[in-house]
Amino acid sequence: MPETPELIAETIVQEFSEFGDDWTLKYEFLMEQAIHLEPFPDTYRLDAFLIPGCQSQVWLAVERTENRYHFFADSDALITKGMIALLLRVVQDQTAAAISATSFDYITKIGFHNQLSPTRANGLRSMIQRIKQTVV
Amino acid sequence: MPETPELIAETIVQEFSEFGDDWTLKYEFLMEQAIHLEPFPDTYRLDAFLIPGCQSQVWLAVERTENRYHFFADSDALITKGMIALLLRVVQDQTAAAISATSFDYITKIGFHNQLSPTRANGLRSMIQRIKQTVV
Amino acid sequence: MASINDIRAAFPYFSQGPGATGYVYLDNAATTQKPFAVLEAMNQFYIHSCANIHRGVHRLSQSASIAFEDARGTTAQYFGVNNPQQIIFTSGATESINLLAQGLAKSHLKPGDSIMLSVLEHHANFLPWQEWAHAHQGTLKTLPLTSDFEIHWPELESHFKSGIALLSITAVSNTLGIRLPLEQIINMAKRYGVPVCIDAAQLAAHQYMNLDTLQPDFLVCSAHKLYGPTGTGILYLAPSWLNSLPISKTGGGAISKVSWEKTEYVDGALRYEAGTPNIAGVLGFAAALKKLQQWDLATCEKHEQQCLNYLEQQLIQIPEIIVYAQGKPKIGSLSFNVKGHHAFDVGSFLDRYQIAVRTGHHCTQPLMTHLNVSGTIRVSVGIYTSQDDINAFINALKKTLVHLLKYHA
Amino acid sequence: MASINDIRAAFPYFSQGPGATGYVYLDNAATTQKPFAVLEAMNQFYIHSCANIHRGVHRLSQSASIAFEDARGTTAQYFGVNNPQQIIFTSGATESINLLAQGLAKSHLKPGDSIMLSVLEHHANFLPWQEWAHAHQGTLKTLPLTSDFEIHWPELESHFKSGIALLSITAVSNTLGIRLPLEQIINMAKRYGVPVCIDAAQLAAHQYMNLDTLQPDFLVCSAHKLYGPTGTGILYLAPSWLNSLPISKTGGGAISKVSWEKTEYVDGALRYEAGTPNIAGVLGFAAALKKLQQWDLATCEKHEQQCLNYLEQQLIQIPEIIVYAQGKPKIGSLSFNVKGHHAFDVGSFLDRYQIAVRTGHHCTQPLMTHLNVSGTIRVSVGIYTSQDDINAFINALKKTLVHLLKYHA
Ligand SMILES: Cc1ncc(COP(=O)(O)O)c(C=O)c1O
Ligand SMILES: Cc1ncc(COP(=O)(O)O)c(C=O)c1O
Repeated sequence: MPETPELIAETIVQEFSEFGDDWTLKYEFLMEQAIHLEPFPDTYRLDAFLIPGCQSQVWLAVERTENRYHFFADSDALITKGMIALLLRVVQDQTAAAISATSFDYITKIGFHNQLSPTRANGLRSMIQRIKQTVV
Repeated sequence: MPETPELIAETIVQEFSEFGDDWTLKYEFLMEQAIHLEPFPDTYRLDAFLIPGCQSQVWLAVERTENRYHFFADSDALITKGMIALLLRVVQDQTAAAISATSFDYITKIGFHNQLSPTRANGLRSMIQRIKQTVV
Repeated sequence: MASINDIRAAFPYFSQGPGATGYVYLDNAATTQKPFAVLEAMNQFYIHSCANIHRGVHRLSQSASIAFEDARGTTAQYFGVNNPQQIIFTSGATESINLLAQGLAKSHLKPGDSIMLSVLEHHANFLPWQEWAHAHQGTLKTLPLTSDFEIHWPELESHFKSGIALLSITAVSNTLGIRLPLEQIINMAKRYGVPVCIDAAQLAAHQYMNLDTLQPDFLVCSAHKLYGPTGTGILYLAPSWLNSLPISKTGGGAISKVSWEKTEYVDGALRYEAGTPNIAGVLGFAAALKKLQQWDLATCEKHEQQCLNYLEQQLIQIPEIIVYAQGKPKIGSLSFNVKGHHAFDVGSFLDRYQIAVRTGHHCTQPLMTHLNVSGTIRVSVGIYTSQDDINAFINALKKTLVHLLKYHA
Repeated sequence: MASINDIRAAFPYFSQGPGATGYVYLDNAATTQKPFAVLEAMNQFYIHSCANIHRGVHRLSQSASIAFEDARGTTAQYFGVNNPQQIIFTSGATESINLLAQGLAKSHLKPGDSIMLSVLEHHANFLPWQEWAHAHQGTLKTLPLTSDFEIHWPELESHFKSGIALLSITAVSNTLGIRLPLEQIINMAKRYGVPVCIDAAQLAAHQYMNLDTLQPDFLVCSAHKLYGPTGTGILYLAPSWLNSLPISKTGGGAISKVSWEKTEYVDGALRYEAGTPNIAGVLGFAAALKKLQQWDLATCEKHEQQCLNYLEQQLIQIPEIIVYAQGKPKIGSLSFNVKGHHAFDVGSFLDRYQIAVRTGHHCTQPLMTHLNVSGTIRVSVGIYTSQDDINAFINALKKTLVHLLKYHA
């Protein structure tokens, strides 16, 4: 059983705080998150699993075991892939209730609030929306 | 035979200069011009003789005798009627050549340049245009 | 709550513009003056985050996009709309109605259908429907009004029964200032499944509206009549029309996928906002709406009402004056004429006496025909109009009459 | 003639905006920064003669109307058009094309007709025609271009012979920066009586155009890409179309007479400008055009060219870079990619390194399909772009590559 989303988010904030204001380190760390993302199953690489409204392509698929949700995701852009990896870390294998209640404020705390902008370039908002929708 | 348009225009400028900056006197004088306008023949009170683009209705008709043009005009607004009376004074019974060459700069000189604005409210521009068109 | 003086202090018109020399602006139904805050919002955008929106990865584009979507939120909130996506930014009320008419023409309206309008409509809410009717053998029906501009309810109901494809009406007449009973009209229309479009170009500047409560199908207005910039307006869509109204303007930004053969459009407001919007205009509009909320439009409304009542009281004491819709409650505007004299003459003299009013048909020629006049003189107030302004107007009018009454028309 | 420093001094971007802290704006094809003169023209209007135009008898309306028509004159002159009535003000290039497409759909275009576009088109000059084609069984043909983006003249001629109802093409690709040979295309089109619409949204900001000489049938552009305000654009009509293009937007101001049954429209530009136009926007646009003339756009063009050439020279020395349309002359924009990396990643890093570029499909998805890429990184210059800006960009790009090349995509 994973830690609660709150605890994981706190850990993430902790990890990023070590880089202070150095955005290059933050970006490098973000891209490493992407590298460590579980491989995306080829069976899900279909248009139906694409998230609309991102400049890069983002796939998101989910599998349910008992009352927990396991996500797979991928993107052709590294930064985007890193972002979605950060999102998945907190919701991975959680219950519907926990996922619905998850706050993504930590994105702002770690200094990526720009990525939450309503521009359709990055689509972080759409990703969060899709994650929440898949469990209702 | 009337005086040349230039001379008449000069007279008009002269007349208005007596009022100095007193716009109330100018407006009163303008409206008197309207009163002295030759009656508009009922036979011309037709849509075909209406000038488009004025907030008030303006009729303009012309009769040609030999090589001179005689204008009739009317309006339901006094100020407009005064303005067109001022226009007709200079072109009345002139030749086509004289009318075509007429400058209406005196309107500016007597302080009514506002009336020359491209707003469609007063249509002074349209009147001048129509006068010039009727003789070509 | 703010005093008239506080409000006037917020408008450069009174300190730096024509108002500084005593020129009185009573043409607010045509367009309003703009507060400093609106000019600042636009200048700030142009100086600090001038960028195109919604497609840029760089910070200027991102902050402009955030500001733009915040402005959508502000606008939605101002109009009592919970979902900002229902607010579509356009270039003005006229474009809003044209987009709507063209969208409805593609699916909802069928050849031969009837559209109902009132005799009060501004040409903006008349010509697009007339165009449609001409092209599709449609019929324009008239909202049944008594000679006193009250709704004839049984007649309206029988029209609804016999089938109306759309009712599109102004909330307030821009010429007479009278308000239609939208709430009751919409209620009855809903019972018969008739969609209703409200032209709020005038009302929105004078009265708070709550669209989630009022529940029209469509609503339009222009920012420039609401203390905002020119070139900006909104088209409000009820939830049931959002994403289902056919698109009538296409271009960049509204799409999710384009190929030579086929295009897919996005959902939400962006679907209808093809092309670069008037970004600065939208930000200026939101700044205006915030100001109106800060000053509390409901308080301003009462004050405007007093000005208009006082004006009407003064006018009816002058025997040569005909006030239209006399005695009826008015919002924003009042129209009158001087017996036997042309509105243009009256307006020209008033301008010389330092008063701006509008004269003419006010883009409501069907109403002029109905009233059997060629035009009127319209006085229209704004949130900064003072009783002194009305007194100045009445004085100027009296002086004007001295000139004009020497002449019979 | 003005130096780059003179020009930069005229833009608040460099003294008060992001440029003051060294942020380099290379997204000019999306929108340009605005000179002080543009903001001043708008503020002056709002403060000193804020009024609606063309229908008012009072002095504010008159001076606003004069200013508006003067702006039409300035714009006409800028585009080498003798008759200002041929310039119709719209809310932007997108609205211009939509108005045109809807107008042509009413009379000129017949079901089954063919419209020819290039593969370079921005969605704004693609979707309105695609919409029309879908609704009217029309065909979209492709301007025949070689793999090197040169016109295949014999093929074009045979298309013209077989009947094309309209050719609508961009003057300059907003993605690749390459320019189509408009003069020769229009000449050939005229021989076969094919009307031509030019999308000058990009070209107009970089090169003087003389439309009385070029003689397209239609031309569109947006003010905001020409150092002017958002929410403003033009639709140019050739003399033969003025008054004969059917009206596709109706409302106040465009009419001469309205009755419940029938409406007559005025002649000239106002015919197509229903509703309150973006008055401040138009005045700001004219201020921008005056500045461009003062600085002499022809001189600026040469300078921009040098910047772009220098940029391309630098880029092709970096092995991981693919420059599109490499070696071809470019106007305003250049697109590239980093092999194996997503444009979004490159753009995100560049932004962190203080450089604004655009990444993505640039609203040219058909071209992306043609190039077989999902997007590009586009660098686009303006009259204030300096060689230092290009150097800063190249430095930032090199640093970006250090990050990215650690990872294979
Ligand atoms: C009632 C009404 N509807 C529509 C309009 C059109 O607004 P705009 O000219 O801003 O598009 C106006 C403005 O004159 C109006 O008063
Ligand atoms: C070539 C081209 N055409 C049309 C447009 C559309 O311009 P706007 O978004 O200002 O309407 C653009 C701008 O992105 C463009 O680059």
